[in-house]
Amino acid sequence: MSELLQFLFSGVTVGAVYALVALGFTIIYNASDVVNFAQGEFVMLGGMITWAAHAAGLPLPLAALSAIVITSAIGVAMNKLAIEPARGAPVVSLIIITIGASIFIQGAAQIVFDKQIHSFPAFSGDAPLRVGGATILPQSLWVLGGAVVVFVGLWVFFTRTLLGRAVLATSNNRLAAQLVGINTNFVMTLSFALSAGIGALAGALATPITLTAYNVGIGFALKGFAGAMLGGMGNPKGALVGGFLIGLIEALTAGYLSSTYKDAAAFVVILLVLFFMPQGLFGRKSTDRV
Amino acid sequence: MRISPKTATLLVLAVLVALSPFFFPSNFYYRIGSLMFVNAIAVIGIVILTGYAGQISLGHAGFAGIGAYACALAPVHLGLHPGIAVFLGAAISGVLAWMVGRPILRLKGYYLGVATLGFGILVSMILTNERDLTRGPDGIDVPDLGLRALVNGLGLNLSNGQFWYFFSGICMILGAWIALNLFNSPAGRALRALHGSEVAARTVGVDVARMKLQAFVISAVYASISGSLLALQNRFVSPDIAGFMHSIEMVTMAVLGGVGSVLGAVIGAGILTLLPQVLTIFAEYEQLVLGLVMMLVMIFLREGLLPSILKRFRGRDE
Amino acid sequence: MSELLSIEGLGISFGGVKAVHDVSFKVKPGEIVSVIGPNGAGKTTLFNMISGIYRPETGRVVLNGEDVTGMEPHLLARRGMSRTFQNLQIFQSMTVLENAITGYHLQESGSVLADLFNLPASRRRAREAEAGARRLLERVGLERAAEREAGNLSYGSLKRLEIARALALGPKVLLLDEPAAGCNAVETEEIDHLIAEVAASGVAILLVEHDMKMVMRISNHIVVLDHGEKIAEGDPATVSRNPAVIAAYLGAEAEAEHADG
Amino acid sequence: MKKTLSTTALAAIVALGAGSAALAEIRIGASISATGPAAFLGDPEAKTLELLVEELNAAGGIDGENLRLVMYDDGGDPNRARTFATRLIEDDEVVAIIGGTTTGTTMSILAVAEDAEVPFISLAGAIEIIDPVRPYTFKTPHTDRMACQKIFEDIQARGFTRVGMISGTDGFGASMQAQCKQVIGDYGIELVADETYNPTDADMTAQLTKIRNTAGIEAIVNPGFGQGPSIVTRNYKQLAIDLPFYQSHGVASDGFIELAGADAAEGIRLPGTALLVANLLAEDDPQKPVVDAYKTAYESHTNSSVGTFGGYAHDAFLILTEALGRADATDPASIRDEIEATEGLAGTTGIYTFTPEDHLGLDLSAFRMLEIRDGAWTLVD
Repeated sequence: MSELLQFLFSGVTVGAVYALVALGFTIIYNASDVVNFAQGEFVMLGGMITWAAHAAGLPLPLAALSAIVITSAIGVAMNKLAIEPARGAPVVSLIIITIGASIFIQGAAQIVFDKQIHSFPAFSGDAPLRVGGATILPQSLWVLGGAVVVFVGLWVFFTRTLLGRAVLATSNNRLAAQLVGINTNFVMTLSFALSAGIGALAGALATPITLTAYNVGIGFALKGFAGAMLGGMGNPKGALVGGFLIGLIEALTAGYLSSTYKDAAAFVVILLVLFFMPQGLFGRKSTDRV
Repeated sequence: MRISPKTATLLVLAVLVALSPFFFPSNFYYRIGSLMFVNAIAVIGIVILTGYAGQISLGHAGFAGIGAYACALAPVHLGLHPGIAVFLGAAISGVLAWMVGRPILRLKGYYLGVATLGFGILVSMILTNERDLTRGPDGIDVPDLGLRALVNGLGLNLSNGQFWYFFSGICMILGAWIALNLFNSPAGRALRALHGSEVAARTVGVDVARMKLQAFVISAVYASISGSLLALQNRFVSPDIAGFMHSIEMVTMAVLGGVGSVLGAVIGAGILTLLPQVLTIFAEYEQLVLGLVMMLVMIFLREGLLPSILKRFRGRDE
Repeated sequence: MSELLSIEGLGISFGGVKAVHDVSFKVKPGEIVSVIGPNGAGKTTLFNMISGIYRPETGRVVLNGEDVTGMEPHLLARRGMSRTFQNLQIFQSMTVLENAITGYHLQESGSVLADLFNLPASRRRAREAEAGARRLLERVGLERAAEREAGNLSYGSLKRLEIARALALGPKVLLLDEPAAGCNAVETEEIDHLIAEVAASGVAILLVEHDMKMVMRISNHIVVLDHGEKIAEGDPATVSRNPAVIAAYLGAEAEAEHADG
Repeated sequence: MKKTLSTTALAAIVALGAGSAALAEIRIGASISATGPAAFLGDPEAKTLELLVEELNAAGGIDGENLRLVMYDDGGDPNRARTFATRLIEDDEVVAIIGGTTTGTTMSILAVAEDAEVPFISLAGAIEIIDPVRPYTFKTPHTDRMACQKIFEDIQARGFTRVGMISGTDGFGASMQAQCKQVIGDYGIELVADETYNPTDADMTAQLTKIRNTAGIEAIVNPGFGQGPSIVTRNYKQLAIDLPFYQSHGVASDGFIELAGADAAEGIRLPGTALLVANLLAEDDPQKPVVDAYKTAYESHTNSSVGTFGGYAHDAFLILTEALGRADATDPASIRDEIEATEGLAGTTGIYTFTPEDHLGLDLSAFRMLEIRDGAWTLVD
């Protein structure tokens, strides 16, 4: 029993990170139909900048905050310089642009920072909490809390605020949104800032557990992408559930079946889900309009 | 007499393969040339899948991995000649593509992307983790194809690098010829039709599911053969060949050159093969510049290098 | 003569709203049947169900005595059903000629291997298809644009190209979704003649069109839809006098324009 | 069209050729995984080589000739490594190659170097590199097998017989896992749990829980490098596992203690080199001068702590430059002969003595069993 609980703790800890990355994917996808493969780099930047700022003497909360702000600015710059000029490009081109951005950010990070692995102290210490014979680190609760808060925040934003609805309207029909007076450029900028900020938050929260280095981004991007697709791209609820599901599948497979093939298990589940639900678990059904 | 675009493309490629060595400053360039051609073969497959049929794959390196490991494993375990192993690998890739493609090609856009990505990762995971068979992440030796000895027995005296340069070049021209045949054939037009409008293609009688599957299988065979040739040339292969970045590299090469064009594929493969060699002068800025190039080309030359350049020339004529 | 296409109680709803409800009618060979109705009446949805793009929730589509309800479009095409689209579905990056040739895909059930290696069988099929496609382009007056990239053509030409492509299948039933929309008077008249000519060759034609003059001129039979339901049916003269039809059209004008056609 | 192509090709060739102008100097080559999954190993190796070349040339070079290092980053991809090896030999015309951070890249370079008969000193672990012995290939790190032997020797001495392993699936971890499984029987030890993790994994508590719950388990070994072992170590503490815990030489640097946390790393043992315990070496230890010199130079130059892997590059460079100094000519064959004649050369890893039958030149004694106590490395015996 305590064994299962331990696996679940492991799963939700990792799943919460995936969920945060998946939520980042969702926001940008909603505003622009772009799947941003550089999303993982935002997580890396969140971790690396927090580390660097902390090492330079900033208190941890301030370091994390500065990481979020700087990464958001980088997100906005990426939108202005790489995504907006490529509007209307086919999906393959957009994939290559965002992967190019990802490689670029990695390249910059290894020069600005270094190629070593880094970490910083956990926010509330390292003493594990014991629950029913299993243990969980306080930092895991921070990550979990972060995922839930971001999700609730986004849900409120998208359903209760005018701006959030403007974002959704833009995703549904860009032209129509412009016609009713929504500044779609601003919506795009906002989405990239938000998404990069959430990525950086994930990095700042998770680094005491996962550690960070200039090249950890692509791993997060792939898992977060998988989580977002599993849940159904564009749906925050789907991103949350998809991210946690992948974390749990990995942990349970590692615990009960084979640690070697735990990543494989996650992808097999994705293939199966897409086979029966081509739009993911919570995705919108789309019909060909002719 | 007017030369058809097909003949023109094949001529350009033949001249490129035959004459480039005269400009090589050192034997190293045979290696670069043969890598370009081997990459171009995989990229021509992507042109068929993405350029003709409009389908995305982020996992084609998986098929390259299958082709490569077929050459490493079949001679040892099945006693097959490495040359036969190339065809075995292609057959396995083709059958696997057919099995995997049936369910996943119903998906569109990013969903197809993640499904193919998952497939590629599964293949690379198996190659990495089934140590008893594949010898794991550190890679495995590949036997000699033996063709060079045969060719040199005929009186030629090719170095290893030269042999692989010309052999890969010939294979690439063959691959280009097949892809160009397809382009103007009924099947090729059906593929391009479903790319243009899937719903219209269906109403003119194109069995969309079947045609997509055929394109997927054909492109998988291309990737597989490319992987086989790389493994045979290197006499060594590691699971990196099936990795995500290799899949991305293939797609980038295709889109960089111009995804609908076979000649574009060769140019894209050429540039992206050469680029890391040129970028070594930037040392630690290498990744930075690579990412920048990828973004700039996609933003400013949206249709890829070749179509953009051709358009500019044509624009001047009119 | 007996009917070629029979629509029996077709219905479908999207998100709980009935888009088309219980629509029935029949089309005979050589006959031109028009479906008219205000915007949002469900005409295109009806077409999409008949041509296999949507699967109807109720009712049947019977083609030449065979129940083809919900059959895949390419299989319908093989049974002689062909269509055009309201918002053009042209293969943009292909030439005009190539667009027309794709219609011949049916007659070319050769193997891909023959195509890959450019075997004589493949080349012969390609030649035949090209010759046929050129004849068709001539028939719709596009022979001189044959080598141009289809994306560069004018709207009216594209409409005609779509018809040529649909005809390349050698259809028994031809569904035309607003073939004259966006065309000028001259172009409309050309299309008009073309349709009449095709019908005269024994093809059953089902037409959705907003140009009422054209509809009245060429239709043998008219079906009127409003809010997804058939509200009237008959020859042009009868339908144009029907009070329900007049009310629907007047009412529709007062309403805001719907998106669906 | 053709014009564009040839112009592009020409431009590229010019750019490539720019680096290979002939000069009066000794040119050596390196292909290192300075980026990619093995960057954690390759980065210090690259920095070490750059640093040493600079130092050597400042001190007058070799017999008055300057040494030029042509170094490429293969990103850990064997295919790229092969290309760079070809370039180093055919285009840059180097007289010897150092490199191959990973076993995969090494095997690629090795084939090219042997074909061209250019001496090659590898920085990777696998025993296959030097067994069977190939004429032109040498290596400086201990083999994985030796690391396993050293660990199992210690476990045996402590009287344990049932051991669990948790290994990374990267080349380093997987290779060592396989080697350990081969030799474990020689020490009368039974492998009762065998789990793995991926190099990018963020949490290994599931695997560790499974291992901990294996009946009768007495010690745990973690072959791996990079962030994996640090996370395993943290998870180890989180789960309050109190079994003796062994890491591999893959994490032998101060950075590991920092990352895992001194608290969590307390009591961990691993086979390391003299480099980590420079301050504990006896004054008359033959390795002391070289270890001290390298440690001081590296740490002041890079502001980061030395590790075993940079040490491997240091030793390869040392062996090569010593051989260059002794050789009468700078043709590859005489250099190779001089490398093979290396005898009693103290490096940071151990004291190297090559023979025609042994191209590693180290024995088990070069490994020292270290234990982390109070956040610092100590010698076990």
